[in-house]
This record gives sequence, structure tokens and C-alpha cells, in this order.
Amino acid sequence: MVNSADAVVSNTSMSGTSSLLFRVLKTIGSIAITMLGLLLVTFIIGRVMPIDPVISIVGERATKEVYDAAYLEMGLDKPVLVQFLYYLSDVLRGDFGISYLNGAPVAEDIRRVFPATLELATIGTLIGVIVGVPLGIVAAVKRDTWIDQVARVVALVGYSMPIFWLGLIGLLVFYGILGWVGGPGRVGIFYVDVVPSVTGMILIDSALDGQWDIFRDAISHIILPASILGYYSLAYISRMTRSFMLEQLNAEYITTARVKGLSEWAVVWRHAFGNIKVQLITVIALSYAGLLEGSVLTEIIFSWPGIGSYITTALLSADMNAVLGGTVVVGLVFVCLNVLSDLLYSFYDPRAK
Amino acid sequence: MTLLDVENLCVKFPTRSGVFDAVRGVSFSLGRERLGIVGESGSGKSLTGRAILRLIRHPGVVTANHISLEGENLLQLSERQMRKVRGQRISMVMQDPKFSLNPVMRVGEQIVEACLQHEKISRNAAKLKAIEMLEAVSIRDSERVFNAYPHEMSGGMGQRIMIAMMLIPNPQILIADEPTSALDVSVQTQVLGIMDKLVRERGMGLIFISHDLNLVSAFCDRVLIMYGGRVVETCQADKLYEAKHPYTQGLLNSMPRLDTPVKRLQVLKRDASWMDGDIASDSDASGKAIGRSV
Amino acid sequence: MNQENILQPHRTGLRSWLTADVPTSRAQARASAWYHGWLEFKTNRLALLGLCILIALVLIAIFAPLLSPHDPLAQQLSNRLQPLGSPGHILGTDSLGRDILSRMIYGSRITFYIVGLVVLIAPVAGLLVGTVAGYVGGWADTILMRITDIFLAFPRLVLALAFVAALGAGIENAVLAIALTAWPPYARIARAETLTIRSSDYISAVKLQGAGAFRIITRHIWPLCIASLIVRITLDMAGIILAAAGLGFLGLGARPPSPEWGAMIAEGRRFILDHWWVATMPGLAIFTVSLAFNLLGDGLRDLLDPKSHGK
Amino acid sequence: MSANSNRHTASNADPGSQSGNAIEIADLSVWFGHGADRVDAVKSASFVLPRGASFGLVGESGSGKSTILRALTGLVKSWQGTMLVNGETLGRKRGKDFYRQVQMVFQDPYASLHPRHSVDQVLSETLSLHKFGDINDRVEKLLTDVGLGPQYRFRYPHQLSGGQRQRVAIARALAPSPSILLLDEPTSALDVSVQAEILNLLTDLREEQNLTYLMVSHNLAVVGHLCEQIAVMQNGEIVEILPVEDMRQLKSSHHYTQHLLEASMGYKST
Amino acid sequence: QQVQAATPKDMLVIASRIDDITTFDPAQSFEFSGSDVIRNVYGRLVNFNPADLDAGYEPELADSWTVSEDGKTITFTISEGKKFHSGNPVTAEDVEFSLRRAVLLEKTPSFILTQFGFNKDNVEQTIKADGNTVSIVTDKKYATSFVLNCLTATIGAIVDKKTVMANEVDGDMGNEWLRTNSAGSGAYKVVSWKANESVTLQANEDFHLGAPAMKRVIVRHIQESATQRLLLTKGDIDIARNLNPEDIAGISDNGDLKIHDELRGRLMYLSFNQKHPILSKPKVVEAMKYLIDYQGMQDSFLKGQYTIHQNFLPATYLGAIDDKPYSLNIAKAKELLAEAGVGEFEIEAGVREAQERIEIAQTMQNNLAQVGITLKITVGTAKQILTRYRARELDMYVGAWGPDYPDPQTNAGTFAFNPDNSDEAKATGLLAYRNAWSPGALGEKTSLAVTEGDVDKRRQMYEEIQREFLQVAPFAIMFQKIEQAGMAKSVSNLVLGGAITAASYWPVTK
Ligand SMILES: Nc1ncnc2c1ncn2[C@@H]1O[C@H](COP(=O)(O)OP(=O)(O)OP(=O)(O)O)[C@@H](O)[C@H]1O
Ligand SMILES: Nc1ncnc2c1ncn2[C@@H]1O[C@H](COP(=O)(O)OP(=O)(O)OP(=O)(O)O)[C@@H](O)[C@H]1O
Ligand SMILES: [Mg+2]
Ligand SMILES: [Mg+2]
Repeated sequence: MVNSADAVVSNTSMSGTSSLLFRVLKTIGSIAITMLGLLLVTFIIGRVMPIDPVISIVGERATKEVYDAAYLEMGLDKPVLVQFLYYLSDVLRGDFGISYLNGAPVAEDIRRVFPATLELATIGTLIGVIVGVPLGIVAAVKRDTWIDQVARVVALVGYSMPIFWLGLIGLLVFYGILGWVGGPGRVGIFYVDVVPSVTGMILIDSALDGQWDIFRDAISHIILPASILGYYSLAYISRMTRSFMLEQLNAEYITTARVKGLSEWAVVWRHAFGNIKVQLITVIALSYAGLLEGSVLTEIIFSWPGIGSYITTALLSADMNAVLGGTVVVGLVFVCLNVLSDLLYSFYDPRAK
Repeated sequence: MTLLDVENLCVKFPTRSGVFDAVRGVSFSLGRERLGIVGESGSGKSLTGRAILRLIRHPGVVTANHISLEGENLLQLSERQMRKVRGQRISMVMQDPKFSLNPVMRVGEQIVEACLQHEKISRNAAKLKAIEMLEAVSIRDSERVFNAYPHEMSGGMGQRIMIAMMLIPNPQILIADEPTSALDVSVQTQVLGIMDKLVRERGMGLIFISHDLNLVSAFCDRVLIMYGGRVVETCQADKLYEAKHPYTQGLLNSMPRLDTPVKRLQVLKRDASWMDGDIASDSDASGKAIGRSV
Repeated sequence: MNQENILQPHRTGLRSWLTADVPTSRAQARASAWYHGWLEFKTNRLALLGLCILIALVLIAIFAPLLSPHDPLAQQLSNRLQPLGSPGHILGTDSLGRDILSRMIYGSRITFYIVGLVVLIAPVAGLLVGTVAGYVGGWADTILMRITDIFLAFPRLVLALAFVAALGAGIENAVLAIALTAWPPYARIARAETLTIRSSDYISAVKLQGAGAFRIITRHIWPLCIASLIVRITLDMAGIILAAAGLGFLGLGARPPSPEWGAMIAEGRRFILDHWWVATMPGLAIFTVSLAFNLLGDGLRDLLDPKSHGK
Repeated sequence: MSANSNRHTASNADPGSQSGNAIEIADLSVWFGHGADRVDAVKSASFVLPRGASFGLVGESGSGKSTILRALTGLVKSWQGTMLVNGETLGRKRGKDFYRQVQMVFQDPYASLHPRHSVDQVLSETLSLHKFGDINDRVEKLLTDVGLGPQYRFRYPHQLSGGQRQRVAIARALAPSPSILLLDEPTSALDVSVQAEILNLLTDLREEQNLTYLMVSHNLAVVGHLCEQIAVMQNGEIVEILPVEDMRQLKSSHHYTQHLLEASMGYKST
Repeated sequence: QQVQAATPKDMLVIASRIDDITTFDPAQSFEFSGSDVIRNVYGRLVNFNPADLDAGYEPELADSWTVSEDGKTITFTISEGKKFHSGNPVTAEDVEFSLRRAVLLEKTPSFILTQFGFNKDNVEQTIKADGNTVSIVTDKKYATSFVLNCLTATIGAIVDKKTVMANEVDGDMGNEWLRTNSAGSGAYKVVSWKANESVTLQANEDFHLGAPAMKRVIVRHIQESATQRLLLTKGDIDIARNLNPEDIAGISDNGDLKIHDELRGRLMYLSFNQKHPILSKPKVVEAMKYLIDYQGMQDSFLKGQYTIHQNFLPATYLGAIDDKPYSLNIAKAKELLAEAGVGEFEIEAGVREAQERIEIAQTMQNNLAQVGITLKITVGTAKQILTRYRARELDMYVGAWGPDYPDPQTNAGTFAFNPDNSDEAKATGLLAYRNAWSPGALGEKTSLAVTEGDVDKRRQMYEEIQREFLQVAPFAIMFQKIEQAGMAKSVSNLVLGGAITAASYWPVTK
């Protein structure tokens, strides 16, 4: 009788396993739907742009015959739906067409530029997390003290000073004047093309190859742009951490933890922080995705051949295949990150099981 | 023998419209006995408990002439020393189990944590102790509960877990804030039995906060009746029905009783004079102020 | 609970009318609620500071012609890139010899225009989508949230460019484009909030009065979602201003010679090593505005958050 | 189960009321979720409430008491069985007409009022939803009916005590002048002194407006005070329906009821 | 303090904006950065000597040439002993193949050849190898200088037939392979190209002028001027090619560096759409030319990088003149406007998002405002603005024009030639057409000039055309580009190609 309530509880937790399959299917379905929608929108954008895709390929001085031939070859005479299906089947085969801008297959370009961004964004996010989370926590614990205010201003500067400003000043100071870090580019000029590209990420490639000189050089090149991106995401991460923490620190279970005689450290980290992990994961995933979208200006300032400047350059020169290809890849990564953060969510939060 | 002696305890909260006195000069002493505190909602029962453990957070301010635990004034302890008192010497069962357990930590982990905090034993030993304790508060499926998360527990189980967690370091004093409100009547009996045993066999001091006058009069040795942040009356529990204070009488009369039906219930007529009475007003409270406890 | 002190001595004057424990009319109740909010807000020094900065900026924007020492558009090629503190140009001059201070003063108008419009559009759109998805649930939820995901997954610039390509360039369209890319996060927040609100008793209670979904969403759910949205918006403020500048790069933002702050930064970027103030001064202006919004936002959150009224 | 056989006793027990039944429930089952997640919260419950009656539902926590009320008001959609209100069979959808007859008061006064709406807003919105005229006068009358003066009219929930909030919730339920009031543990979140006020208020209202009450509570004393008949629930089923007199004399045929009654007589120190 | 990093002695590292490269196939490449690479990789029949650009074209892969009586056939004798990178000798067959290929592929720059009447169907007859000679037959008589100048263009590069055809895919004549590889006889070969990142060239030790001193040339894509400057001052690069005037000024007193100025062929101009009812009035156009602050801009934000030039042939081109009749004169402009009888009006200018052009537009806006004309500036991406320009939708355009090949026809044929001004003609390649301007008799003179065999006469004709153009055309040509490259002191002999060709790396020493 007493334990009838307990029985109900165990009953619901048992049903968890069978619903797991359902959840996985549902997740896959929602990825598929989102990606389809994304492709549809990219396709529509490609059509909406007041730019003649044929001219982009054949050049503006092409004769009428050349133009018409290309027009037919691109299937532009077919109904829009058919064109979309063509587009869809191309994309599913990993074919994003040829970049008008550099003549290379877009997929190949993306294989080259995306790892560069991935490397930069990952280290940037790591920095943002390693600094931003403790900063947010300290700000919350010391709420309304000067520490909190300093943390706030530090974060806001990261947010509102244009990133190229920070980038250039950073370059001037740490590269130009102090010489602590490597200059723009991913590695020094001597090392260009030395390590075989396996993952496309120089840090990993050089480590795999045992080229520790190059590895060090690559580190010295990546550290500044990554710190600047890290600073940017730090701003967001620390603010969100602070507000999550404040909510937890007012919770009743924190008092319980104190009643047990736990130290402040244990109360804050083991208890309060344990409860915001889940929310933080979402925030970090979002900010990581934002960095993966490429921070155009940072990439430009640091001559970092990443996907952000790739898409932007393509946009500026109306290279729609490249734009759409880049968009689809960024979108896919984004959706995957989203799913991943959901998975981590259910891993970390017992209530989500 | 007196375990705890509280004199002129005040808790204040600054608000926009001036300072709000939540507890106004409460004094009592606790021996190895069961002391009940009753009173209406908001009368300062829980705050009194928390203030003893110095758990009132900024901007709340606690003052008292002294809160002495076996002669040692808790108000003068450093935060570090205070942590040694909490849990080990004075423990408190929080009012709302739903919010008082960490939702992302396994129940067992939370109990073990409390145990390890004050006792240098191995993790395994702590686990055994924890399971034993869970069984003591009549949780049948203790292994499963040990590995469960709080949200998988019903309100009543949560309350028992809370009690187990607070009893495991063997405190000298237990403050139990409405520990049985979510319990089925039969489980309630068992849980009260455990506390009763600890008081009688180990000489623990128990502060038992409750709404339920019937329960308090049946279970406790002495009862404090609080109203508006003050203790308006203290009496022997079995003499509760003879209490003289109009507020206490009012409370008793306003309860519907299964055995003696009435057409209309008596309603408490609050009297402004109950707010201040024979007890010293807070203006002359000379206790040491703690700017910010915890 | 404390007893209600009904028999409070009657005081006179506006203040006592505002602080009356027992308002006698709807208007008084509302005014009193605002006044109490103000009193509480006032205790938050930093929020007050943010408000003051913003008011000052609004005043600067309004009285720009009176305040600016020069015509913000007047060029003087022979007098370009003057440093800080040069006579007549406290903040120096830009590449075409225009007074930076005057341009910043006039630029505040455009900044407020952009910020105002985006704030009017993006959170409202996000609120609408998020609350409908959260409240209605089921298919509507799935569809709306997938759409939100799609927009969220899109690189902002691409989306904005496509949008402007469809509508034509110009600051209004640029603002619309920013709004279009900014709403999805708001929608997510609003949805999460709605999910917790929709199962609460007070929503059940209005349902029991036969209220329709529209009424419940607009009258009952929206007011509660606003607090968390405000925090998010104020955090995004700098991003919004800078995004407008970013669109300027693509030729979608303010038209030259308009002294839009972001555009000024973009212009000054060429000289950053030798003439750092050209880009830095408008950068500081953006920083100030976003700091002000941020401080204000934190204050408003405390004020609007129903949890802070717990007792 | 004895529930079905007790059905007629229930309607016979109230000879003084007008003809017809306010609520008739037969074979009501309610469940949540589906597949492996399915929880059967109520299993073929049946009972009848004559007009003007006051009926109590008691039982252990999680036994489905609230769920019955929620199914009746249409807040829970997954149910099976027959429900009749004032002689009319209920479908899946409830119109405004239904809500003019049946209203509900929730357990937690802290959760049942919108934190940003003043008392005035709450009441006048309800009134305007039901297309009443002279809203101003009605709001004042409702407030006086539940024993709150007009001075509370423009307050926000956080300016009210729990008991006052519960009065507002009752006023809201009374606004459409319903004939049936469903009460889900209306006093369990309040302390005894306030509980007494609310219970008295409910008694008075019932007398004045000839209301029918269906009340859920886990406190037998409260139910005993307000109701003439009670149904005891355990694990989704109604195990017994008995008049309140029998309950007072601890006369019950079901062992769970017996246990419940005994335990509620209070703690006996061992 | 760390030691100044320095690039190796035999390596040349250049920072430049190379995001315009699409291919290294000379039959297709039509961008600045591409032609820099191709000039160093491929030999041509005739070419410019970097040491003396003014001398005009000189023999390279051809030893000599003869022109037939009717002036329609030119026969080249191919020099012996020159080799491609592959080791294959350069033969007449390769020349025939390269030129035919350029026509057959029909890529954008093919017009440079097809304007002589070559097409898909007739290349078999018109471009023919015979022993060690190659003859080309034009459809009518053209100035020999015109034809040979065109052959110095990128499209005239001679590719290694065997290597290219070995890499043919689907009948593309090696187009895809040549995109990223090279098969030339020039001083360098392409090692790698990563779009938007870098191009690496390796010296050809067998180069017929001797092995270049720089064994490796790396061109890195660095977008920002400030970044280029930092790299240069740190010694991580040898040459920075895109420094803006402020950064040039910033490094001017750096003892380790020097600044190399070279006049290039690019012109900056304003044009006025003749579809606009007011702008089509000759007096209004003239007034516009008086409303430009040539001097002011040259001395401020364009400082050192543009020089005033008001004619459509860049200085150093055949027939270029140095007349500068216009300067800022508001009073005169007002007068002219009054004469034309126009009051206040509003026009829209299209500008692409390049800062200097936006500033030119703003200066213009400022001056126009003084005579009551409102200028609305629409900034957009290059593609957006060009699309509207081509569709003749812009009232005013702030443009830049670089010659396609080093012959006066390249600019005359676009600025002053527009045989069919109707909307249906869609001659969007012609600047005159884009501004809806019909040059009338000027157009005919232009056509005549290309067939004039006598060089002096031809020069005179162009001078005449330009003088008239200056008066009547709705174009206000303003500036000619000066490229300012910042470089390490030690770098010498770099030639960027002047107005007529691209950069040459082989003479460079360090
Ligand atoms: N942090 C706080 N700030 C301001 N006032 C507070 C705070 N915490 C509690 N109070 C007020 O102090 C008074 C006493 O609270 P307390 O929790 O001690 O009541 P209680 O007697 O335990 O009531 P209940 O029976 O409802 O638990 C209440 O009026 C409450 O509103
Ligand atoms: N939304 C829901 N989804 C799933 N299960 C639910 C839901 N609401 C209630 N239940 C389950 O239905 C059963 C009956 O719940 P109900 O709220 O009716 O109990 P109750 O008798 O009112 O209990 P209490 O006295 O605690 O209020 C419980 O086991 C509960 O867990
Ligand atoms: Mg309490
Ligand atoms: Mg219930």
C-alpha cells in the first residue's frame, strides 16, 4: 500500500528502454526533415538571387549559342520541382557542383576549408569554456560584488568590440611587437605543404606525422585567433553560466548541501554546477555551432582559409554553388550538434531519461 | 541537561518598505527531549531552525544574545568551524523534499556524501551504512532507491530519504521541519518511532516543527507555540489542550474533528496585541549581528 | 503571513496615491504597480546607470543638431585623419575629413532606429512562434520547431543576403533581414518557457472558463515569457548593431554617407594601425550602448521575473 | 468491487434535493501515455451525485482523485466511460455552456493564480469570457461573497496570503454562477486557521447558492466536515462509497478504509 | 625580443589578394592574379621584356614573323631549342594546338582571338603549322601591332600539347587538368594552388633565359592591408602588394623596407547613363566633369596609388595622351547646368563595396550637393552592382577598368564603340552600351583604327579619338592606378608588368 507509489515509479522507469528506439527514430526523422527543409530553402535562395547562374559559368562575353547550351546543360529549362530533385540527388551524392569562383568542385573546397574552421572553432570554444564557465560561476557566487561587475564588463567588451578590432590589435601586440605568437596563416611559410593532409587539421596531421616542429608552429599560429574567438564565445558562455548558477544557488537543495556541512567548494561545484551542466551543454553547443559557421572577420584578419570567409567570398562574388554548398554543410553540422547536445542532455539529466 | 540554548533570536529581512522582522526575539532551550514548534504558516518556524544553523542568506540578518550549543556560542564561530557543526552536531530535515534533494545526483550519493563529510570511513562502508539507514526509515527496496534519482521518488519517499540523510552523521540535535507531512499515516508512525528511539536511547535533542497540533501533542514532550515571529506560549505537550493563549486555543478550535462534527468551524480572531507581548521588543536586542551568514 | 493592515492612516499627495495599499480604481492600481516597480528598480544602482546612459543617448539622438559641433557630412579632404584632441575635432576626423564626434552623435539616431526596429520584430516573431509551438504542441510544434531549426542552422549572412535580394537593399530591409535571422533563438527560449507554463494550474483555470488558445497565449503566456527574452535581447544588442554593419559590407546596410556606427567602424578599419581612433571611437559607442542595455536588462529581469515576487 | 452496488445508495441518500442528478459517472477509466508508458490512473470508477449534494473523494496519494476531476472538466482527454452532468452526456469537447455549470478550484492557491494578473483582471476576464454585463458590479459582489473586501480588488497574487488567494480562486469559480463546484484539495496547502475560514465559506456558499460539491481531500476530518458521502479510492479504483456517518463510527466494510480511518485518529506513542 | 624572422635567400614570398584566381588554364584565365602566374609559367610567340617594357613586344618562342601582302596572314618561325617543363621541345605543332585550343574552348577571353575572325569551324584553315612555322589568317586586314599585342595576352600562352592531351578528360583538351597544373616553357612551374590560400611556384632550371634566382615563389592570399603590413615588417614576407596609402605611409620610414611604385593600366572612371533624361544633356555631362575633385582625391585617400588621368588609354599605351582639361570648378559647373536649363534633381550611383570607390562616390556626393544635385549612393557586392550596370539601370557608376590586352583597341573598343545601342542588342560587354551611349562617328573611327597598319598613323588616330571622347563622352575618366608594393630592402628587379602586362618573377634577386 505504502509502496504502491514506489511501484508506479519503477513501472515508468522500466518503460524507458523500449522508448529509446522510438526516440532514436524520432531524432533521425527530425534531422532528415530539417535537412530537407534546409536544402529546400537553399535551393529557393539559389533561384531567388538576381544573378544569372549561366553567365557565372560561361562568362559575360559568351555568345548566345554557348549560353544556350550551358542553359540546357544545367537543366534550367526543366520545371522547378524537377530541378529541385536534381539538386537533391546531387547533394545526396555529395556533389555541390563547381565553384564559379575557382573552378573547383565545391565539395573539394569544403573538404579543405572546413577542417581549418573546425580546428579554430574547437580551440576557440575550448578557451571560451575553460575561461567562461569559471568566470560565470565566480560572478554568480560573488553576485553584485566588484568581481561580478568586472566579469560582466570583460564579457561585454568581448561581445561588443568588433572582432577585427580585437584581432588586429592582438596581432599588432602579440605578433608585431612582442613576437610571442605566429603571424597570420595556419603555419609558417616553410611548413606550407610539408605534412600530408589526412584530416585537414594541421595540429592533428602534424601530430600524426610526428612533426612536432610543425605542431608547435601551428599552435603558435592558432593560439591568437582561437583566443579571440574564445573571448567572443566566453562572453556569451559566462553570462549564461552566471544566470543558470544564480538560479541553482537559490534552490533549496543547496541549503540541504550546506546543512550537511559541505564546504563551499563542494556546494558550488558538486551540487550547483552539476545541475547546470545540462543547460550549459546546449549553450556551448550553440556557441560552438556559431563559431563553426565561421567568424568571417577573424578568418580574414588572420588569413585563415576557413569556411566563413569561403562562404562570404563566394557571396560577394555571387558564387551560388559555393554559397549553397557551404550552407548545407554548416547546416548539417549545426543540426548534428543540436542532436548531440540533446543526447548529452539525456545522458546528463536523469530526468530526461 | 541543556544541549542548546537560544536567547533573543531575531531574523530580519530588509525590504523596500522597511525592515521585515520574520523572527522577533525567540528564546528557548533544548535538552535531550522532543520539542515541538507549532504555529501558523509564516510564523517563523523554519527560519528559527535555519538561523540556528546560520543558514540565512544575504540579505537576511540574524541577531541573538547567544545561540549556544553545549556552552559554545555558534554566532562566534567562523564559517569553517560552523561547517563542522552542521550535519555532525546539528542537522536539519528540510521542509520540502521535492526541492531539497539534488535532482541530478543519485540518492545514495547524496547520503554517502553526508556520511563521508564527518566520518573517515571507506566509500563502501558508507554505502552500507546508507542502505542500512534507508531501511531504518522503512524504505523496502533500499538498493534500488540508493541508485535512483530523486525525481523517481514519491513525495513520501523523498521525505524519508531526507530523514535518513540527516540522521546518518548521528547528530546531537535534529531539527525536523514538517518531516511527515507527505507521509501516509502508517509510515508516519514508523518514522516518528525512529526519532523517538534516538531521543530516548541516544539522548538526541529533537526540534519537531509541524502544523499538526494533534500530532505534536501526542508525540512531543514540550511545545512552543509561535505567532508572528514570536513564541507566544510554551507548554507541556500533553497539556496542550489546556493552553491558555487565545491563539493556541483558536488553533485547536478551528480544526475539524472526525469524531465531533460541528456545523461551523470556529475561526481564529487575530488580535493585534498578540504581535507584541511580554517578550522583549527587538529594539533592545543586543546580540551580535552576523552581516552575512553563509 | 502578516496581517493585512487595512486601516492604514490616509495620506495625501501623489506619492501616497501611488503607494496606497488599497487602490480604488484600475488606473490607480496600474499606476501603483508601475510606481512600485520603479521603486524596486531604483534600488538597483547598475540598472539605473544603464537607464541613465540610454536616456542620455536618446537625448543626444534627439538633440543631435544642437549638440554636434560640425555638420556630420561636411568633408574637408585636406583635413583628414586628424588625431584625437585636434582643435575643433575632439575625436579627430575620418578619411574624408569629417568630424568623428559629430558623426557619432548623428549616428546614434540610426543606431536607435536599427535597434528599435529589430527589437520590435525579432523577439515578437520569436515569441509568437515559440509560444504557439509550445502551447499547441503536436504537429504544430514539430513543424514550427523544424522551421526554427532550419533558420537557426542557416549562416546568418546568407539568409540576410537572400532576403535583401528578394526585397531590395536599404536600411529597413537590412533591419528586416537581421530580424529574420535573429528570431529563432528567441523562439526556442519562448517555447521552453511555454512548456513549463502551459501545464500550470492557472492556465488550466482559464481553460475552464472556456478561453481559447489565442487568448491564453497572448494574455497569459506572453507576459511570463518576456522576462527571459529581455535578458537575451539585451545580450544580443551589440551583436545586432554590429550585424547591421556587417550587412553594410555586402552593401545591404545604411547608405553612405550615413554615419551609422557599424559603417564607421568598417571604414576606419583600414587605418587601425596608424589612426586607431577612427574605428575605436564608434566601437566604444557600441560598447557603451550594449553595456547600458545589458545593465538595464538585468534590472528589468529582476523586476519582471515572477519568481522574485515569490512571497 | 463494491462500487457499483453502492451506486444506488448514493442517490438515495439525499431525498431533500431537487429531482435529477448533478453528476453521474459510470465506468470511467482514465489513462496517461500509451504503449509501455501507459499509466492507468482511474479504473472504471462509478458514482452518482444528486443535485445539491456534497461528495468527498478520499484515498492515498496518487490514487487518481484529481484525475477524476480533470477528466470531468475536460483537462484530460484520454478517458472512457460515461459522464453525465445535469442529465447531459459529456462528449470530448466542453463548450462554454458546460463551464457555466461546472467550475473547479485547484489544490495549490500559489499555483492557480496568474502571477501577473490582478484580482480584478482575473475576475473580469472570467466574466467577460462568459459574456456578462455590468462587470464592475459583479466583481465587487463576487469579492464580497467570498469575504474579501473591495480593497483587495486591485492586488496582485504576491500581495495576498494563501487563504486570500484561495478565496480569489473560489470567486473565480463562482463567477459564471455554476451549479457544480469541483474542489481539489482546496485547503491542503493552508494552515488550520485559514482552513477553517475557507471551509466555513464553502459551507455558507453552498447554502446560499444551492451548489453541488465534489471534493477531493486526503484529510478525512475535512471531508467529514463538509460532505455527506465519501468515496474511498485506492490505486485508481473506488473501493468503497459510504455515508459520512458510517465513517465517523468507523463502520466500513473495506480493509483499506478501515486502515485509513484508524490511522487518522492520531499518533500513539509506543 | 625575438629575432627578425627572414624568408630563405632563394625564396620569394609575396602577400597579395589572390581570391580571384579561377584557373591556370591560359585559354580560360581572365583575372589579374591568374595572369601574374601564367606570365611566369608560359612562353608566348612574342612577349614583353621586363627590363624594358616600353620597347613593346619582342620575339620569344617565335624567332621572327612575316606578314603577307594583303596583310591577312602572319607567319611565325618557331625558335629552336626551347623546351617545356616536361622536357618536350617547343614546336610549331604546340603553337598551333595552343591557339586553336583557345578558340575551340570558347572560354571568356577567347574573344581576344576570335575578334580576328577565328572560330570553331575555321581554325583548321586559319591557324596552321607547317614545319617549324605557324601561320594565322585573319578575316580582314588588321594592324600587325594589334594582332601581335593580342598574342602577348594570357590567351596567347603556348602549352605543351603532349602533356596536356595526355591529361584530357571527356574531350576537354586538358582544361580541367590545366586548371591546377601547368605545362609551359616559362621560368616557373606551378607546384600547388589552394584557392584563397596560396600559390606555390617552382623555378624551371632549364629556362631559356637562365635559371631564375628565386627557386621558389610563394604567393599567399592575405586580404587585409594591415595584416600584410605586419607580416612585411616582421620579415615573414618579402613583398606586400595590397597596402593602402595609410599603411604605405606607415612603413615609409622603416629602414628595412622600401616602396616600389609602378604605373598600371587600370583606370578609375565615372559614367553617366544616357537613358537618364537630364544626364543625357551634353552640358550636364560636361558640368559633371567639372564637379570632380581630381586633385583633392589624388592627394588624400588615393594618395600615391592613383594619378590623375582623363583619357581612356592608360599612359604608356600606344596613342595615349596626357590632356587634363578638367578640374574641380563648381562655378563653371553651375553655369553649365544653368545653360542646360536644369534645376535640382536626384540621381542614383551604383558603387561596389570597395572602400576607395565608396569614398570617391561620397566626395562626388558632396560636390554635387553644392549645385543642388542629390546623389543617392547604392553600395552593393560587385556582382549586384555590375548586374544592374549591365542592365543599364544605374544613373551613375563609379567604375574601374583594366585593359584586357596591351593594345589601344582593348579600351577604345569598349569605351568608344557601340554599334547597336538598342536594348535588344545586349552588348553588355561594352562600356558605351552599359551607359546607353551611342558614340556615332567616334565608333567608326575606332573600327578604322584597328585596321591601320602604320603605327604612327594609328597612334594619331587614337589621339584624335580621345580628344573628341574627352569632350563628348558620358565618361569622366579620373585616375590611372599606381601600384605601390612594399618590399624588403634586399629585393630588387621586381617588375609588376606596368600598364601592359603582368608581374615577372624571374629577374628578381634578393
Ligand atoms: N529570504 C526571505 N526574505 C524575506 N522574507 C522571508 C525570507 N524567507 C522567509 N521570509 C519570511 O519570513 C516569514 C517566516 O518564514 P518561515 O519560513 O519561517 O515560516 P514557517 O513558520 O516555516 O511557515 P510554514 O509553515 O509555511 O513553513 C514568512 O513571512 C516569510 O515570508
Ligand atoms: N500528466 C500525467 N502524466 C502521466 N501520469 C500522470 C499524469 N497526471 C497524473 N498521473 C498519474 O496518475 C495517477 C493519479 O494521479 P492523481 O493526480 O489523480 O492522484 P491524486 O489521487 O490526486 O493524488 P494526490 O493526493 O497526490 O493529489 C498517479 O499515479 C500519477 O502519477
Ligand atoms: Mg516552514
Ligand atoms: Mg491530486
